[in-house]
Order: sequence, then C-alpha cells, then structure tokens
Amino acid sequence: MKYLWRLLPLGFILLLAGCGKQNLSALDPQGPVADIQFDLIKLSLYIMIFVIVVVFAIYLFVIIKYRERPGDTHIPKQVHGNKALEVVWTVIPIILLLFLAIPNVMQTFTLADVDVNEEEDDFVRVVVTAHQFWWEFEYPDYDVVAGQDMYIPTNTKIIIELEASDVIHSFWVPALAGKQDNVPGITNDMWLIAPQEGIYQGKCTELCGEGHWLMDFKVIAVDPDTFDTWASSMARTVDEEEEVNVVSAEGREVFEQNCISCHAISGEGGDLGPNLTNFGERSVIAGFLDWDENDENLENFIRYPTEKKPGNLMQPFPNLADDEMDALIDYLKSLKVLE
Amino acid sequence: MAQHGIDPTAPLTGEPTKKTKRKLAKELRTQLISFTFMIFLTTIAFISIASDAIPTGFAIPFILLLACIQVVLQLYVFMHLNERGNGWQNAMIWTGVLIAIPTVASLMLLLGIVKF
Amino acid sequence: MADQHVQTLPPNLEKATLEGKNKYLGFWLFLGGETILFASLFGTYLGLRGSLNGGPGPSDLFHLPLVFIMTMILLTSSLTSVFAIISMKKGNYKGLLTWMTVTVLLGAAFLGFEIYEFVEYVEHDLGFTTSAFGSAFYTLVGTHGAHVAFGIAWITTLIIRYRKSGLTLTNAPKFYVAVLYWHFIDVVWVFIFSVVYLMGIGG
Amino acid sequence: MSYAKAQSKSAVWDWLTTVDHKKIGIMYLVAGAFFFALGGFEAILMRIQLMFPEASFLPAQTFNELLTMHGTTMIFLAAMPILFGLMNYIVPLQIGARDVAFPFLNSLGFWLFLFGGILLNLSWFFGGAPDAGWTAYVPLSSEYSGTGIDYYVLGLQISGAGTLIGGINFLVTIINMRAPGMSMMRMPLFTWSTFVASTLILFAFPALTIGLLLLMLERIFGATYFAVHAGGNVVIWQHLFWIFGHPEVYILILPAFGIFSEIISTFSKKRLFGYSAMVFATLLIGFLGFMVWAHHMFTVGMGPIANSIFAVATMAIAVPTGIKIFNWLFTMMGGRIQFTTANLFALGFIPSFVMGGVTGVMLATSAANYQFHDTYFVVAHFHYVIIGGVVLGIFGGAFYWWPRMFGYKLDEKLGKIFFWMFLFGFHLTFFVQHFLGLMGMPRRVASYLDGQGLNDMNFISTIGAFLMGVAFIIFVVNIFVSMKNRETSGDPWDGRTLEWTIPSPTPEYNFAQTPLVRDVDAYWHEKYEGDGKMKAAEPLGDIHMPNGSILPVIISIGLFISSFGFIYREHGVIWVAILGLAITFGAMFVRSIKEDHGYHIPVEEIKNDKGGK
Ligand code: HEA
Ligand code: HEA
Ligand SMILES: [Cu+2]
Repeated sequence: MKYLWRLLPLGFILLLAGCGKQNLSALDPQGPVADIQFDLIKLSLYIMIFVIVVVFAIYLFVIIKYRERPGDTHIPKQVHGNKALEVVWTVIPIILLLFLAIPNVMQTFTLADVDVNEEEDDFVRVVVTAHQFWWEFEYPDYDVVAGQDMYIPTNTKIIIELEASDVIHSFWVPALAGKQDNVPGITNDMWLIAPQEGIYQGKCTELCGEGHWLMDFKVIAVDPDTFDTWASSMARTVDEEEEVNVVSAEGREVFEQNCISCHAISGEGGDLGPNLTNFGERSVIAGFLDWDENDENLENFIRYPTEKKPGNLMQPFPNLADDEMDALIDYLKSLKVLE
Repeated sequence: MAQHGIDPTAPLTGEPTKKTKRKLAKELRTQLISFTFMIFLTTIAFISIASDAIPTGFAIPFILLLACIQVVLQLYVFMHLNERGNGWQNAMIWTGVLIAIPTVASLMLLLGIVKF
Repeated sequence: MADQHVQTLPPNLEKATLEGKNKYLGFWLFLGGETILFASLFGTYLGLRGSLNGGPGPSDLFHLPLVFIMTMILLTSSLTSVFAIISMKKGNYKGLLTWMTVTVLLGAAFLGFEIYEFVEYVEHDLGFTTSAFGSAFYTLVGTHGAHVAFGIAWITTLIIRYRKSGLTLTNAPKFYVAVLYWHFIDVVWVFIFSVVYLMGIGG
Repeated sequence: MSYAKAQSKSAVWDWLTTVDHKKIGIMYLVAGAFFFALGGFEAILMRIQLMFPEASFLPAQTFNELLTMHGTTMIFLAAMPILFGLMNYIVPLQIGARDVAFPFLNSLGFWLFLFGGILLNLSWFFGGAPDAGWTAYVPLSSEYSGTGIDYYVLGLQISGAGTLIGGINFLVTIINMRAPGMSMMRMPLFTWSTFVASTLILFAFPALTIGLLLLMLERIFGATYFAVHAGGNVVIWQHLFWIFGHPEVYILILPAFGIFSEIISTFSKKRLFGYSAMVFATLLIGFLGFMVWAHHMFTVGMGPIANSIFAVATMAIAVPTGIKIFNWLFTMMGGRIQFTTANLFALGFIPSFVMGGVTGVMLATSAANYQFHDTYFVVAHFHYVIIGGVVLGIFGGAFYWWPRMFGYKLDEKLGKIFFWMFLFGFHLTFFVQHFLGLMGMPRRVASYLDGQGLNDMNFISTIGAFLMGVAFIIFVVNIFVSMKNRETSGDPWDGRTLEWTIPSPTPEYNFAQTPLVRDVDAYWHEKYEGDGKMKAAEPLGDIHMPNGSILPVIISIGLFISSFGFIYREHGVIWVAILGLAITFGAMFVRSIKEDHGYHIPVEEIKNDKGGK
C-alpha cells in the first residue's frame, strides 16, 4: 500500500483525460474561478507529494536498515534527541506552508470580490434560491424567474446571490466554481465566468433531507445574444406568450386546474414549485430524469412525484385522466422560449 | 495516605496554630477591603450607564474593564487562586478564558450577516 | 502527620486528605469547563441580542435599580461565604454553619428577585418564544439562575447532613468546594449584569 | 464494608457496582467494541447501497439515518469509549497509582456513556433514527426532522456528561496520583496524551452541551435561537458544534499518538527520540485545536478575512504533527525494530496517517476548500486520519496491552493476517474516494446517477469495505482462539514502563508497594541501569480500597427513563421525565449524604498474592 501514492499523479492525468465531456469534474476547470481553485489544488498537491516522498523515504530506509535480524539481541543506544534535527523539521514545514498559505489568502480575497461597477461592467446578477429539493433562479435586472436550468451568457461575470427558503443547501458547479452555501436568513455572494458555451452540471452539496441526492441542476452557458433573447422571452406575459406560440388550449386548462397554484408560467401562477416558462427546453426533468420517447418519465413524475424523487414535496396526481395527462404533457412540452 | 493522617470521620477539635490565625486575620482584612472595592466598582459601573453624562462609546469598554477587575478579585482574593500550590488551577482557568474569548467573539460576529 | 498531643488544626483542612485534594482540584477543573459553558451562552446571547422579532428589547424591559439590588445581594452572599470558610479554618464549626445559612438565604432572596423579574418580563410580552433575543436572554440568565438554585440545594443539603457531625476532614472539603461554586456563580453574574443589563441599556 | 464482604459478591453484581478502574476499562472496551461492530455494520450497509449507481438496496431516508448513526456511533460510542477503556486500564498503572482519583465518578461516567448510547440506538425501533448527519445542522435538525433528533440530542447529552466526568477524572488522577519520582516530564507519552486529550474534553464538551441544550429547547419548548422567521440564526449551531467538533478529532487522535509512542519505542528497543519535543508538540496540537474550528465552515459565508485566518491557523497544526512524525521515525532509526503485530499497526500508521494529514492541509486551503467541501474528498480525508490514525492505534494498543489486560497474548499469525487485510481494505476503500470527490460526488448522497464516471471507483470502494469487515471478523476470532495462550510473566514485550512491572493477572490493588520512579521509562531504567526490580516507595502495608456502588447505574437509568418523557412529551407523558429525574437526583442525594470510607485489604492477603506468583 505504501506505493499507492506513486499512482497519484498518474491517476490525475488519466482522470483529466477521461472526464472532460461531463462538465462535472473539478479536475476539468472551465473558467477563471475553477481555474484558480484547480491551480491551488495542484500547488497544494505538489507540496504534499514532496512531504510524502520525504517521509516515505526516511521511513523505508529506517524499517529496512534497522529491522531485527535473526539472532540479533543487541541493545540499541538510548538516544535522547537532537536539537539541530528538530529545528530542521520544524522550519522546513513552516516554509512549505508559507508557499501554500500566501497564494491561498490572496485567492480567498479574489474569490470573495463580487464588486462590480454598475454602469461600466458587463455582468449579470442571479439570485439563487434553494428549496427542498429544487432550484430557483431569479434575474432581478431582467424580471425573470426560472427553475432548475440556470442560463448565463458566456464571458460575462455572473454575480450570484445565494439564499434558501427552508434548510441549508449548497450551490456547486464543479467545473465552473467551488461551492457556497445557501443559508436561510443569510445572503451569500459568489461570482463565476463561463468562457465556453455548454451545459454544466450543478449539485446541492449540503444534506438537506430525503431528496438531497437528486437535487441537481444545470448551468447552461449560451452566447450573450442568445441569452438576451432568452431573457426577454422569459419575461413575456401569458397574453404575449399566446400570441407567439399556439399552445394546446386543452393542456393549458388542465394546467390551470391542477398545477398553477404552485407553478408559474410566463409570470402567472404560484411559486411553491419551479417556474415552468421554458419547461419544454429543460435539459432534464426534475433535475435528473431524461426525456424519453413516450414521455413516461414525465407522466410518472406527475402521477407519483415521490417514486423517483423521494421526499419531493409536489402533490401527486395519480388519477388524472389519460387524455388530460396527454394534453398536459403536450402543453408542457410546447413551453419554449428560444425557438 | 488518608488513613495515615487524622481519622476523616472524627470531629476536629483543635485550634489553628498562631501562625495560621495571624494569616487568617490578614486574609479577612484583604477580603473586606476587596469586598468594599467590589461594591465600589459595581456602583461605578451602574452609574456610568445610568447617567447620560458618559458617552456609551466609552462606558461600554469601561464597564467591561470593571467587570474583569472584579472577576480577578473574586478569583484571587475570595477563591484563593493566589495561594501556593494552585498552579494547575490557574493554568486551567486561564486556558478556559483564553478559549472563551474566540468562542464569544465568533458567536457574536461570524454569523454570516456581516462578512469579515 | 498530626501531632496527637497538641491539638492543632491543619492549616488547609480542605486539602488535608488525598480525597480532599482531589476534590479541590477536580472542582477547579470543572469550573474551567463551566467557563466555556457560559462563554457559549454569552456568545449566543450577543449574537442574537438584536433580533427582537417585533417584541420588546432590553431598553424596554430592564430596570437598573432591581438589577443593582440583585447584584448587591449576590455580592454580599459571596462575602458571607468567605466568612464561613474563615470560621471553618478557625475551627469554629458553628460559625461555619451560620454563615453558610446566611449565604443560602441571600441566594434565595436573589432567586426570588430573578423569578419576579422573569414574571415581570413575561407580562411585558417577552416570552421565551417571542424572539431570538427572548430565547437567548432567558437561556443565559436562566442557566445562571439554575446554578444558583442548585447551589442553594447543595449547600442546604450539606448544612442539614452535617448539622451535628462537627467539623471533619470529610466535610471540610465539601463545604470548601461548595463555597468555590458559590463564588463562581458570582463571577458569572458580574458578566451578566455588565453584558446583558448594563450593555443592554447603555447601547 | 469489610474485606471479606467485598470479596463475596456475585459476578454480575460485582460488574454492575465495580469502581475498579481496570474493570471499568474492560467494560468500556467491550461496549466500545460492540458499537464499533455496529457502526461498521452500518457503514457496510451504506457501501452496499453505493456499490452500484441508482441502487435501491436502501431507501434514501434509511440511508440518511444510517450515515448519521454511523458517524455518531463511531465517534461517540466506539472510538472514544475504546480509547477511554485503554486509558482507564493503563494510565493508573503507568503512573504507579492504585486507582483513579474519583472511582465513583469513573463508574458513573461509564454508565452514563452506556445508557446514552443505548438510548441513541433505540431510535431505530421507535420512529426512525436521526437523519441530519452526525453534525445535525439546523434548521434541518430543528424544524424538518422527526423524533430521531430527540434521541440524538438526549443520547449525546447523557453520554457527553459521562465523557466530561471521565475527562476530569483522568486529569485529577494524572496530576495528583503519580507515584513518587514520577514527575510530569517522566510520564510515559500515553499518559501525557491522555492528559492533553482530557483537557480538550474539559473545554470542548461544554460547547456541545450548550449546543445540544439549545437544540433541545428549540425542539421541545419552541425557543427560537435558530428559527430564522423569529430572528434566529442557523450559523450559531455550526459554531457551537465545531468549537466542540474540531477538538473532538484531536481528542481521538492524541491518545492514538500516545499509543504509537509506546509501541514504537518498545519495539525499537529505544528511548523515545525527542521526548520533550513530543510533549510540547502534543500540547501545541491540543491548544491549536481550539483555534481552527471554522475550517469546517469556509463555505457558510463568514467572509474572506475570517476564512483566511482560520485557514492559516489550521495549516499551522501540520508543524507540531510533523515534529511527532519525524520523532517517531528517528526513534526507530538506529533501533532494533521488531515486527510484532502491535508494531505492524504502528508502522502501518505512519504512511497512512501522513496521507490523511496532508489532505487535511489541502482542505485547509480555504479557496480550494470550496471545491473539496462536502464531497467524498472530505470523507477520504477523515477516514484516512481516523482509521489510519485512531483505529490502527486502537488495534495496535489492543495487541500491545492485551496480555496486561486479559492475561494472554493474541495470536500473532492471525493478528498479522488481520493487519494486512485491514490495511489493504482500508486503502482500497478510501483512496479512490479522493477522486470521487473531485470528480463531483458530494458526500451524504443516498446514491449517484449512472453515466457520470463514478461507478467504478464506488465499486472498488465497497470491495475494500468488505475486506475490512472480514478482517474484523478475523480479529474477533483471534480473541477466542488465543484464550488458551496463558501469559503469566507480566512483561511479555520487554516493556519500558510501570504497567509491565506488575504480575499477571493484575491484582486489584495494582501495586503491592507504590514504586519509586527514577527516570523516564522507569522499568527499563531499573532493568538496564539497576537490578531489574522497581524500588518501593513505601513499606508493605494494608491497602485502602474504595467500596463499590450501584448508584451510578441508578443515576444513569434515571436519566435514561426521563429522556422518554421528554421525547414523547406530546403524548402527555411528561411525568415520566419528572419520574426519571427524581430517580437521578434521589440517587445523587443518597450519594451525597452517605459517607463511604472504603475498606482495607489486609497485608497478609497481599503477601499471599505475591507468594502465589
Ligand atoms: C482523527 C481525526 C482527524 C484528524 C487528526 C484531522 C486532522 C486534520 N484535519 Fe480533519 N477532519 C476530521 C478528522 C480529523 N482531521 C473529520 C472527522 C472531518 C469531517 C467532519 C465532518 O464534516 O463530518 C475533518 C474535516 C476537516 C476539514 C474540513 C473539510 C470540509 O468539510 O470542508 C479540514 C479543513 O481544513 C480539515 C483539516 C485537517 C488538518 C489540517 C489536520 C491536521 O491535523 C493534519 C496534520 C498532519 C499532517 C499534515 C501530516 C504529518 C505532517 C508532516 C509530515 C509535516 C510536514 C507537512 C506539511 C508541511 C504539510 N479536516
Ligand atoms: C471513528 C470513526 C469512523 C470509523 C472507524 C469509520 C469507519 C468506516 N466508515 Fe465512516 N464515517 C465517520 C466516521 C468513521 N467511519 C463519520 C464521522 C462519517 C460522517 C457521517 C456524516 O456524514 O454525518 C462517516 C461517513 C462515512 C461514509 C460517507 C457517507 C456519506 O457521506 O454518504 C462512508 C462511505 O463510504 C463511510 C464508510 C466507512 C467504512 C467502510 C468504514 C470501515 O472502516 C468500517 C469497518 C467495519 C468493520 C471493520 C466492522 C464490520 C462489522 C461486521 C462485519 C459485523 C461483524 C460483527 C461481529 C463479528 C461481531 N463512512
Ligand atoms: Cu476540524
């Protein structure tokens, strides 16, 4: 087992090669914040490997050289200590730690710096509110509320304000930035920038109850123009919406009878559940379920919300008639803002 | 050890030695003086808050200082921490105080409301 | 070793036996732990003292005269317990019991005022659950009060248990340690009146 | 009670009422081992669930309960009590004492721990175990969890009181009860580390007591310290928990360091290198341990200044720990290293622990911690330090002191199989978890999605856990098969310290005559500089012993009963709470008014014992 550490750098490289596409790994940083953190991880790792090499070298030398050989009964010299050596192994670690501590302090301040010049800088502010067990993204400057998928423009500083409505959650998008907690009663800030378009996986990293492990979300980085289109479409009212899209009237009715008290679409409806304005464009359903051929996942989720997502607080609709369900699903799937 | 000395259940009848008596008399004097002083400190503390003459910016650190003085008096005069053979007691109490300071400070300040 | 002919009292009765010595040291260590216990409560109170949740706050409630009287009572009881120990060291057992009784009575008076005070505050709409301030206040001051109550029960038990035994090497450390506890209660109170009441009114 | 009467108790009654530190030590060991197996079993269940993605072996709720109970059980009911068991048995022997300072309180501490632990585990049968993690963060634990949390609060409150009592007892014992000549700077390192760990207990547990008190008042009486809607603040709990929680991890590791110091020095046949530096480093770790707790809260939003300060303070702990590591290496340097099972554990510890320690320093890098925090990287870190440090220490100590405690040696061959299997399984389980964490696997997840690249390593990790489980069973088997190897010399390892000067089995009064200590490693000094026998500091005489008492059991049962009254207060059974408290206070009252002066073992009896050996 003592040799395992040698695999460490090797393992790292393998991992780097293997896990790029997921946009899930902190080892595959995609943007300045994750880069800063990855650099610190590497720096600390090199220091630690150095420490480990030194300790293991002395260790192996000692246990091989001074092992008891058959028939050996000598009594070793009872040494008390050695001042010079003790100074050495006090001072060297201190120096090593300074190499880590100083950049760390600097970067801690860099990461905490969420100040922007309101007039000049190009930035987007997002208020992220975590709920048991879903995410709400509010864009105060655009009058937009979105659920589950967080759209951001590329190459723009995203200022994130974190809040929670019930228990503590934690907002983590490993490939873009390390986490900060969503704490009830407190607002935390962080920032990030996504240089490239893509879908980045996000997770809740603070135990928040039964559904914790499925409290996933996506950060979707699009070019700034697309983002503007998205934001203005998201801000449409229901009436405007109907002018643009021909929605399934029947489905809309089912929705208004059953869902609207909790879910809002185009500014109308409750806020106990995620906003569904762009539901048809969701990357996944409920944060983790794939879109399948016959929409079985969606149907099952509406009928039995806790079956796949235990602890989910959504009310079940087991008895919704089949035709109503079909209409509802059609309606939900038609909810798009980018096309 | 216990069994080599006086029977622990037998009532003690004797008198303290002359030396002890003198020491006790002196002790009593110090204690009375510091009691008076403590009354004085307390009164000052109350007055400095009750009267509007003293600005709070000054009064609060001031009363906290007075409290600390009082506590030291209690510990050393009333509770005899100054006596010989109390090294461990001193060490432990002051370690406790040393740990209490960051405890109070962090609970007061580092609650996420104001960022430091 | 005690000299059997001239009856002298050992100078430090409380530490004359190994048990006594252990008890004495162990109790001081316990007080060291109590320091952190109260520090945690003080910290919680200070962190929450501004959270009134629409309920009354310190300046609406606290009356300095009452607190002043309570402080004086407790301070005096600290002195009377000092007298008790001096009597003990002089071999005056009666004096010990008397002064301990006085101490207990003063403690009871203090407790009475505290209960009165709490009742008063509840009538002024500060319940235990009214606000975070209320919860933290009652918990801090109440824990101190509980210590006073425990001290009263403890010393009373000692007085009754040993009313006839005379001073022995077994009960001397017990009285001594109980008095240490009593002083510690006063130490905590000094911070309570400064931090909770005076700072509550002063700013 | 007379001597004859003290001898004539039935076995059960004897164990229930005993105040003998050796018997109490053994009870701690037995109870702790039971809870270790239980916590390990819970871990294995979790690992089975995590073996495959999106598995449905356990419901998410059950998984949350298991992870909470695993952490809580391992820390509070397994690791700490087992260490307490070793301390109880060994420390008085190492300092040449006949007993601990407070035999009665010692027994009370044990029973409080046991009943607290039982209470906590009963939650499984009454409405579900606590499910908010061993850290029980509010408001999840205060407003969104069921009665499980009540069991957590009260169970830990009771067993925590026991721990605090135990800590004070060790401190006074070590300060006041040392044999003549045993100055502080001659104490064996295990005693020193017990001393420092007990100091940490003294100052850390009150913060937990208050945290639990607040949580209890919030849940039972509607207080609002943490209730945001009434102005409460949820971060207060985290501070209180970690002001306790971080020192707690050093409470676990320092005694293990002490054990390794004894083992390494004994089996290298050398005096410990840099004794005073070792003592100093232990004290420094203990002190710094109180200044770093907020490194568990980097992401909670304290701000960059606070984060930086706590980051740097945390890193500083690497320095004294490094001093210890290098001193151990240099103790072995130039020695004659014997590869007994006990020493294998010490040798396995050094590389394993260093690997865990350095990931601790990586975690302390606050800006990078935003990536590490609450992922499997943290899980890997703390299992490396806990298993690579504490658990290996416990097993090493068990093999080392087994002949002292139980009068027979554990089988070396089985022991070595156990060691290698356990060590291999341990690295297999936790090494890959570093990568899992960085690749995006949060901790405390009941499962993970397929197709995220997490499958293989989770599978490997589970295999490792199975290996550890099998290894542990081999250890249990070893205990029974080795029983026939009676060991009577009392000094099977050519020991250095006072506990090896006593005949085996250990007489209840420990030392017929209090020994006179003349150097560090007192026994070794007499063996190689003197005539091989300890000098006595007193003539042979009657020995005073404390009486046993059943009151500790009663006091603990009272609290146990009253807890149910509090937990089921809404069912109108508050009278049960009052009844329980009445039992407790009644028993305490009886204790305080009943004077009890112990009894004497007559000198003839002691001479008989000596002759018999
Ligand atoms: C026995 C238990 C134990 C021990 C000894 C340690 C030791 C250390 N721990 Fe660990 N820790 C835990 C148990 C322990 N920890 C637990 C249980 C948790 C998680 C709790 C939870 O959330 O559930 C945790 C979590 C934890 C965190 C929080 C992680 C997070 O949640 O985000 C941090 C962050 O700083 C940390 C740091 C450290 C450090 C710096 C040390 C140091 O003491 C390590 C020092 C040792 C060395 C560094 C190796 C030897 C030194 C040398 C060879 C000298 C040269 C070295 C250098 C120059 C680097 N630990
Ligand atoms: C002393 C502390 C300690 C110890 C020894 C262990 C030991 C182990 N732990 Fe850990 N663990 C914690 C303390 C500890 N743990 C803590 C504090 C947490 C955090 C909890 C939280 O998040 O709140 C945690 C969390 C934790 C997790 C993360 C859970 C999650 O975040 O979702 C995992 C997952 O792999 C895990 C696994 C293991 C394994 C496989 C072992 C193995 O070493 C166990 C080995 C087991 C055995 C050796 C015994 C097996 C017993 C049998 C087979 C029965 C046979 C019985 C007889 C023969 C009588 N533990
Ligand atoms: Cu820590």
